Amino acid sequence: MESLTEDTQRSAEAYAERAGSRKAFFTDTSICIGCKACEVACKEWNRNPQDGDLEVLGSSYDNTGALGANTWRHVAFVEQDQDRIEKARESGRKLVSLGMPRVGPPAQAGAAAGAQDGTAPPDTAEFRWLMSSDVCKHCTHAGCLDVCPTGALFRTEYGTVKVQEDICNGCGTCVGGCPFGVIERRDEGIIRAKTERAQSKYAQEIPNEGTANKCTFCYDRLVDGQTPACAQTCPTTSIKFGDREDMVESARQRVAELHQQGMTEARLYGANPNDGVGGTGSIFLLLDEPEVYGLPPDPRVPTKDLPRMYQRAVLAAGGMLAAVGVSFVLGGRR
Amino acid sequence: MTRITPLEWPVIRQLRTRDSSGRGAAVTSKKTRETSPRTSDADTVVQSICPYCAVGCGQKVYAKDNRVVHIEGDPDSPISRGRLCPKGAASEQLVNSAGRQTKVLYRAPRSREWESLDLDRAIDMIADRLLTARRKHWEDTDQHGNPVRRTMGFASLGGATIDNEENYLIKKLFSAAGAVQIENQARI
Amino acid sequence: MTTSEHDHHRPPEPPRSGRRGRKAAEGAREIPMVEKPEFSSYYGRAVVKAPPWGDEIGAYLFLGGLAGGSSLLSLGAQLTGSRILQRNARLTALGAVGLGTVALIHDLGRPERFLYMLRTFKITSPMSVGSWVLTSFSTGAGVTAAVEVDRLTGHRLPLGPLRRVLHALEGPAEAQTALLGAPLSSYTGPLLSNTAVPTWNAARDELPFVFVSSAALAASGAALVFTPVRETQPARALAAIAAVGDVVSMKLMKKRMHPVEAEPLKTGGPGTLLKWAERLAVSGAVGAVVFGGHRAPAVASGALMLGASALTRIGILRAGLASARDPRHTIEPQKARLEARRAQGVVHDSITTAG
Amino acid sequence: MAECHPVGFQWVTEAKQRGARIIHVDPRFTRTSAVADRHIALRAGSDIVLLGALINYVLTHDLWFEEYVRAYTNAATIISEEYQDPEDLNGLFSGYNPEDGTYDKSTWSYQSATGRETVGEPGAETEDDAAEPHEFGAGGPPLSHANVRRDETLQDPRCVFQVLKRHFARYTPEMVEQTCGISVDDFTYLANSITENSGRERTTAFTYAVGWTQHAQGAQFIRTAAILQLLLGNMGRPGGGIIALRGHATIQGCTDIPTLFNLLPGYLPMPEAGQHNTLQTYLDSIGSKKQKGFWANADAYTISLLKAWWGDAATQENDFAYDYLPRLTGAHGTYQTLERMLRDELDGYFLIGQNPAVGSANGRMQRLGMSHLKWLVVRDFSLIESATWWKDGPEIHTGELRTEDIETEVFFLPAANHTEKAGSFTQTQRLVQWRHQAVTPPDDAQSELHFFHELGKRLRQRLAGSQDSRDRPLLDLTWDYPTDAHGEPDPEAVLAEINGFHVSGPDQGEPLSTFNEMRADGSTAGGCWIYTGIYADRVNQSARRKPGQEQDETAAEWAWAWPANRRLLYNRASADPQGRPWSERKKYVWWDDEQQRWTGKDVPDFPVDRAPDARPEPDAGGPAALAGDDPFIMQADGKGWLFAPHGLVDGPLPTHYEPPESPIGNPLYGQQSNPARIVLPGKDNLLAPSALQPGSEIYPHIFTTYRLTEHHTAGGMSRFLPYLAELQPEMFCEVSPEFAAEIGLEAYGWATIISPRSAIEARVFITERVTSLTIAGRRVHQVGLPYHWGVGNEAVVEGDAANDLLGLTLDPNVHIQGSKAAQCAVRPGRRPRGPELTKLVEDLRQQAGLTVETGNERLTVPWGEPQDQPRGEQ
Repeated sequence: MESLTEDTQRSAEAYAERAGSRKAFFTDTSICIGCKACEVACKEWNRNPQDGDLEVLGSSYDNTGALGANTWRHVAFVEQDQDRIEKARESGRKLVSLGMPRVGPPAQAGAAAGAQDGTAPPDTAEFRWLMSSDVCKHCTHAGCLDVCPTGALFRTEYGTVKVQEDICNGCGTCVGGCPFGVIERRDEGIIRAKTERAQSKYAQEIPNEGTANKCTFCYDRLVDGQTPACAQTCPTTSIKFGDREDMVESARQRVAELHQQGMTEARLYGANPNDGVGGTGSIFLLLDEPEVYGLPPDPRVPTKDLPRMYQRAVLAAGGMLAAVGVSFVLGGRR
Repeated sequence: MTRITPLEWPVIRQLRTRDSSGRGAAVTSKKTRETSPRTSDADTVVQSICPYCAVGCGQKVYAKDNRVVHIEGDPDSPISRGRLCPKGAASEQLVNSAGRQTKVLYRAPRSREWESLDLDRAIDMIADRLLTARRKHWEDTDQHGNPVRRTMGFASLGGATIDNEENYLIKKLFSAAGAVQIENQARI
Repeated sequence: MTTSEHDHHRPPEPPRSGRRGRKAAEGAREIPMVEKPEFSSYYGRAVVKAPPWGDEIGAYLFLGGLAGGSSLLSLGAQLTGSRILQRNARLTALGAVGLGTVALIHDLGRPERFLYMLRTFKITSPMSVGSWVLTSFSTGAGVTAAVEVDRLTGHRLPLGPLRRVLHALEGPAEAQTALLGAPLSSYTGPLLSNTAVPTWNAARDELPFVFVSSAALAASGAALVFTPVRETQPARALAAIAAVGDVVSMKLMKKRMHPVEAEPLKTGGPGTLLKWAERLAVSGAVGAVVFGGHRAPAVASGALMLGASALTRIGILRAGLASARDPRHTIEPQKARLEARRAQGVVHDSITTAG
Repeated sequence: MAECHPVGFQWVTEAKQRGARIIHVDPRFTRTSAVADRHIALRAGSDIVLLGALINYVLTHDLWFEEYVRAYTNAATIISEEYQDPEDLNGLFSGYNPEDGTYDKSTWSYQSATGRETVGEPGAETEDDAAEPHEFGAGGPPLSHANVRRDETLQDPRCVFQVLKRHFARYTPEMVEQTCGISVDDFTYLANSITENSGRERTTAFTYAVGWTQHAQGAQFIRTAAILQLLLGNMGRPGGGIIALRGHATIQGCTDIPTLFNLLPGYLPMPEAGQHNTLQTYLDSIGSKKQKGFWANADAYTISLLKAWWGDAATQENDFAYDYLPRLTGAHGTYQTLERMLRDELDGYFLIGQNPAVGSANGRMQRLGMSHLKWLVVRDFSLIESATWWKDGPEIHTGELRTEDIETEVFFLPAANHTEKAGSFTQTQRLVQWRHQAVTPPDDAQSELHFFHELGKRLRQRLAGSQDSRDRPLLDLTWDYPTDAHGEPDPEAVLAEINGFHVSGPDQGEPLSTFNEMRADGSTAGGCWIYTGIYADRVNQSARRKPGQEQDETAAEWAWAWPANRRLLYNRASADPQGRPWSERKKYVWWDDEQQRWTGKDVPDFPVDRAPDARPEPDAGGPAALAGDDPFIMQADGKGWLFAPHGLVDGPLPTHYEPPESPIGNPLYGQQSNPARIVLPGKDNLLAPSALQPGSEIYPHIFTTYRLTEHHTAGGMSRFLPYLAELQPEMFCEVSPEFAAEIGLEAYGWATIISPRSAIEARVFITERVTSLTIAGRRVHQVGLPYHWGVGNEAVVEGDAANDLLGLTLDPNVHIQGSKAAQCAVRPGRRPRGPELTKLVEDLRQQAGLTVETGNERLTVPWGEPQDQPRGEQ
C-alpha cells in the first residue's frame, strides 16, 4: 500500500527555479517572556479581526485562548508548582534514557550523559511559569493540505503551507484535517465579538469572511525576502526563523545546552522527520509534556491511513453490491 | 470564479507538471503567484521611535496617501535591533485607532453633552481664559515682600511623551506668562 | 494552584460566557476515572478542532446514501423487470442526490464558489474524490430520472430532438449511476475518518460498512414506502441484510476503538440518537421481512428504516463533533498508543525527542 | 523588566545565555522572574532593610573594592562632630525641626581641613537660608570649597567609612528575614551572587523602576543602591551602575527640558522667592566658583538660557532679564496644585497627553478637584477618562457629583501622534533620538509645538502695546520660529535654540559645539546646556542613523546622548587611579600615555587632557579643580558620595522607615515613618492606622500597584486599541492561595478591595506568584493590583482604577507619591453600586476611627530628649 503522504522534495521540484530552501520557525520557549508581541504583530500585519468576548478566560495571563481563524499566534501561560516541575524533569529524563537514536548527526556524547547525572537544575525550584508562543506547524505531511478539495491550501515554494483566500470556498474539511487544531473557518459566530455589540466604532472590517484562515508564514513577506512579522518583533528571539536545517540544528544545540545545565525537562517537538506528520516547519523546545501546552502527544496525519480507508471503502462498496445482488436473487424467486 | 482556461485548469496542470497530487505549484491561483507584501506600494518609509516606554525602540513607519499603513521594528537600531513589544507592535492601530477623536469638542458649563467647536475659535477662547485667570491670580510679591511676579491662576500637567522641543516651548511660554504650576508625569 | 490536572478538585468553573471559554467549561467538569494515567491538558481546552459541519452535512450523508442505494435497486429492478421499482428508485436517487447537493452547498462558507470543488482532482482528499463521484453520479441520475419523467408525462414534454438523445443515453446513464452508487455511499466513510477528529478517525475500519448498510437500509426503506408490495421483495430482503450489516458493523466499530474514543458514541445526545437508530433499524427490518407483504406495514417499516438511517448519520456526525471538543478524547488515546509503541521498542517515530 | 521593558530585556536574555546570573527581587513573581535564575519575594516598602543589609554584609565580610573606594569615594572624609546618627536619636538624624518636618543640614557637613568649622553651603549665611528641598538641580549640591579633612586609614570614628559601618550595623540577615520576609538562605544567595561578581574582573548591575521611586522615601531607596555599588566599585564601569528603566518614551527628556515646577532646562533650579531675589544670589546658590566640577560654570549656563529666551531684551544691565522669571514660594507640585483646585484657587488646567483621572494617585480626589475648575483643556488622541469624568466618571455613578452642577468648561483638542510630527525623544539612557514625520495630522489634530506656538502668538497679540511690566516677559520672548505651510513651527529650529549659538563675536549665529563654549557675558545663548552639541556644525546629531550592526557595542554614531554624546557617565572610574583599566575584560576608558589623553570605547567623562596624577592648585575652582583621580566630575568634591552632606533633605544616609501605611512597627527605631515626608492631610486623603494601632485591623492587608506588558499606564494608549485591550480585558487582583482560602475568594471570581480613600472591584487571580510572608512574627498578605483600567464609556475595555485606592504622601526630595505599599481590606464578591459604594468606604473609616491626623503625625518619638534614648523598642 504505497503511502499517499506528500513528497516535499517533489513538490519543491514542481516550482523549478523558484523553489527556495524550506523555511521554518524554531520557538525556544525557555526564553519566552510571554509579552504577546508576536500575537499583536501578526494581527497588525494580516489585519486579523480582534477576537473573543473581551473577558478574562481563566487561564493565568492568557486571555487569547487558542489558535483560530482570527488568532494565528497564541501565547500559552502555565503556572506550575514543585511536584509538577519534578514530573516534567522525570518525563524528560525518561525521554533521554529511551535510548532514542539521535535524530540527525550525533550530538556531543556529553549531552545525554550530562543529563543523566544532571547538574543542579536552576535555582528557582519551587515554582515556574511556562510561556510558549504557539503557531501553525506547517507540517511536512500537512493534514489540512492533503484533505483540501479545491487546492486552496498549497505547499509554497518555501515549504510552508498557505490558504489561497481567493480560492477557498469554506468547505471546512481542513479544520478537521489538522491534527493540531490550528486552522479554522472565519464564521459568523466567532467574529461578532463584544466590540460589535458594545461599541460599533471599534468594529473592524472583516477580511476573508467564510474562508479557512491560518498562519500564512507571512508568505507575502517571504516573497519579498523579509522576515515573518512575529519572528522580527520577538524581543528575546524566542521565535527564530531561517532555513529548516539551521533551525533543527540550533534547536538541538539549545536542548543539549539546557540538559548540560541540568534542565532535563527540555525536549524538542517536531524536529523528528519520522514522526506522525513527517516533522514540522515550526520546531518547539518545550519544558514539559506537549499536552500541558495544549499540543497533541502523538499527532498523526490522517493521510497515512488513507490507503487503508480507501481499501475498506471499496470493500464496503463491494459488499453493498453483493447485498443488492443477493436480495434481488432472493426477492426475485419468491 | 477565475476564468478557467483549459490550460490553466489545475487538473490539467497536475497532469503536465511534477505536482501531480495537486498540493503545490499546480494549484496556485494568479493572485497567489502575484503576491507582494502589503507595504510594497507604500509612498514613504520613515525612521521613527516608539512612543510607548523609555527603551526607545526604533520603528519604521510605512505610509501611503498620507495615511500610515504599517509600523514595524527598525533593524538598524542598536537598542532594539528591529524588535518591538506588544504595545510597539500595535503602534499602527494607535495611529489609526477607531477610538481616536480628531475633531475639537467643547462642553459648556452644566451641559450634559459635548458639542463641536471650530479649532480656531477654541484657541481664541483658551487664550482669553488664560489671560483672565492670569490677571485674576497675579502676584507681584510674596507675603515677605520678595518679588515673585507670577500667576497662580492656571496650571498644566503634561504626559511624558511630549517631545523635547514641545516641552521647551511650553516651559518657555508658561514661564514668560508667569505660571509656575507646570507639572509632568515625570514626577508621578 | 491553577495547574490544569487539578481541575476536578476545583469548584465547577463559573458559567463562562466567552466563546472559547464555554467549550472548556463543559470538558473540564466531568470527573476522570481514578485509574486513568496522569491526564493533563491546557486548561481543559480542545486540542483539535471539529470541522464546522452543521446538520446539513448529516442530511447529505443520509441523502447521499439513499441515492446510492436507490441507484443499485434501480439496476436490480431493470434486470428483473420491476418497472415501478426502477422508476421509483430512479426518481428517489435523483431527488435524494439533488437535495443532498443543495445541503452541501448551503453548508459552504462561500457557497458562490461551489464549482471550485472541481478545480482539482486530489486522491488525498476524500472530499475531492467524493465531489467528482457526486457530480458524475448526479448527471447520470439526472438523465435516468428525466427519461422516467418523460415516460410519466407520456412524452408530452416539448423535448423535440433531445428526446432521442435522452433515450439513447438511458442505458449508459443507468450503468453510470449504478456503478457509482456504491462508491457514493462508502466514500463518506473516509471523508469523516480521514480527519484528526478522534472518534471518526478511530472508526476508519468499520465506518464504510456502517454507511453502506445505512445507505442500503434507506434505499430499501424508500422502495417499501413508494413501491407497491408486489415489486418490493428484493427491497425487503435487502432491508434484512442491511439491518444486520448496520448493527454488526456499529458494534464492531465501537469495540475496536479506545474506550475514550468510543465514549461520545455511547453517551450524551449522539449516544441516544444512535440507540434509537438501532431500534428503528431492527424494527423496520423485521417489519419489512415479516409484514412487508401488506401495503400499510410495508410503508411503516420503510419509514422506520429511513428514520434509522438518518439518525445513524446525524448521531455519528455529532459524536465526532463532541469528541473533538474534549481534549481527553485526543490526548489519552494518543498517549496510550505512544506508550504502547515505546513498550514494543519502537522509539524512532515520536514527535517529542530528547535531542 | 520583561514586563514593562520587554525589548530592552533582550540584552538580559543574551547576558544570561553568556552565563550571567539574573536575580529578580519583587513582591510578585512576574514575567521577569519566569526567566530569572531566582526570584526573591519581599514585602513592598522594605527595600532599604535589604539593601542596607547588603551594605552591612559587604563591610563586615570585608568584600568592598578597597582601591576603588579609597580613591573615588568620600569614604575617608571626616564629618562634623555635631552629626548624630539615627542609631543615637532612635531613628532621626541631627538637625530635625519638628514644626515643619525639615532638617537643618549644617550638622551633616564635612569637617573643613583648615580648622574646626564645617564646609557649609556657599552664600547661605544663616541656617534658614539653607536651600529648600526642591532647590537643587539634580546635578548635585554645592559646597563652599573642596578642602576637607580626611583620614586615609579610614579608622577615625567620624570618617564616612566608619559612620556608614555603624549606621548599618543592625541591618543583619535576621533583620531582613523579620522585616522583608526574605529567608536567610535567599539573602545569602543574593549577597554572594553580588559580591562574587564585583571587583576588578567582574561588574554587577542593578536595574530599577518606580518600584523604588514611588515611595515616601523613594530617593533614599536609590541612594542605598548607589552606596552599595560605590562600595563594590561598580559605578562608571561597563556592566555595572544603576540602570533606571524609565516608563515613558521621553520621561528623561521631560526632566532634562522639563515641564516641572522646580526646574529650568538643564537641571538649573527655578528661583525661590527670598533665596534668589537677584541673579547673583541665584548663581551663588547653585555652585561656588571654588567648588570642583562643572556646576561651577552655572553662571554661563543660566545666562545663556536667559539670552535664548529673551534675546536682545536680556542685557548685562537688567541681569539678562533674570527678573522676568517667576519665583517659587515652596513646592507647587501636581499634588499641591490639586489641593488648590479643591479650595477653588485655580481657574484653568491644561492636560497635555496625561490622564490623571486614572493615572494619578487618589483618583477620586483628582476628579473632585477638576470639578472645581473654571476651564479644563485636554489635549489627547482619544476621549480619555480625564476628559469625560463629568458625565461618565465614578462620582457621577455614586451621586457625589451631578453633571448638571459641574461648572467646568471642558475643551477637548485632538493631538498629533508620533508619526504626525517630527521631534526628539530622550530615552532612558539619555539617548536623544529624532523622529521623522510620516504623515500630516488629520482634521483638527495639532502637535503641541503647533498649538503652543499658536497660543503664544495669540497671547502676544492680545498683550501687544501693553505698558504693564508684568507683560514684558511675554512680549520680549523670542517666539519667531520659521513655520511650514500649515503653520507648524520647524522643530529643528527649536532644537537649534536648545543647542545654543553664538550671539556675538566672530562666529555669530553659529551653533555651539560643547557647553564649555558657553559664556556668562551674554555672548552665547543656549536653551539647555546639557543638550549643547546636539546641533553642532548645523547637523541634527539626534537624527544620525548609522546602523547598529556597523558599529561597536557603544554605537556612538546612532543618534546623540547628552552630555556630549557620552554613553556611560563617570566612565573615568572604569580606570584605576593611575589611569590603567581595572582589568582587560572590563576595559572601557583609560589614559593613553603617548597622546597624553583619555581614550577608550566612549567619550571620556573627564577633562580629556587631565593626567591621572594631576593635582589642582589649592584655590582652583570648577573643572580646573578636578584632580586626576576625581571621576565624579559633577560632585562638588569630585568623589562618589557614600555620605551626602547636602543634596538630600531627609538624611545624609538612607535609613529604614516603614511606609506611611504599614502592617508592623518599625523594627529598627521608634520613629515609624519618614519624619521628613510631605503629608497632605485632608478629608479626601485619610490614611490607615499603622503598626498594630487601634483601627489598623480594619485595613490589615498590603496592596501594591504595577503595570502589565500589554497596557500603557492609565490606558489612554492601550485600552482604546482592540489588539491590546483583548490581551488583558479586565481589571484583576493577584492573591496567594493561602490568602484566598482565608477570606473565601474564588478563582477568577470577583473581589472588592477597600482602602481609606475608596473601594474598587477586580477579578481574582489566585496564584503562587504572590506569596504571603511572615513579617515580625505575623502572617502578612499582599494583594497585587495593575492600574490600567478606568471608568468611562469610550475605551474598548474599562474597569475600576487602582489609583482610586491610593493616598497621597510624598517623598520630600522629589515630591513623588507613594504608590507601591499601602493597606487595604479585601472581601469576596463585587463592589456595591451607586451611593452604597461611598457608604461602604465611610463605614470602614468609622470602624477604624480615622481622622485627618491619622498617619500624618510625622514624629513618633519624643524629640529634644538627651541622647540616651532606647535604641528602638521591638
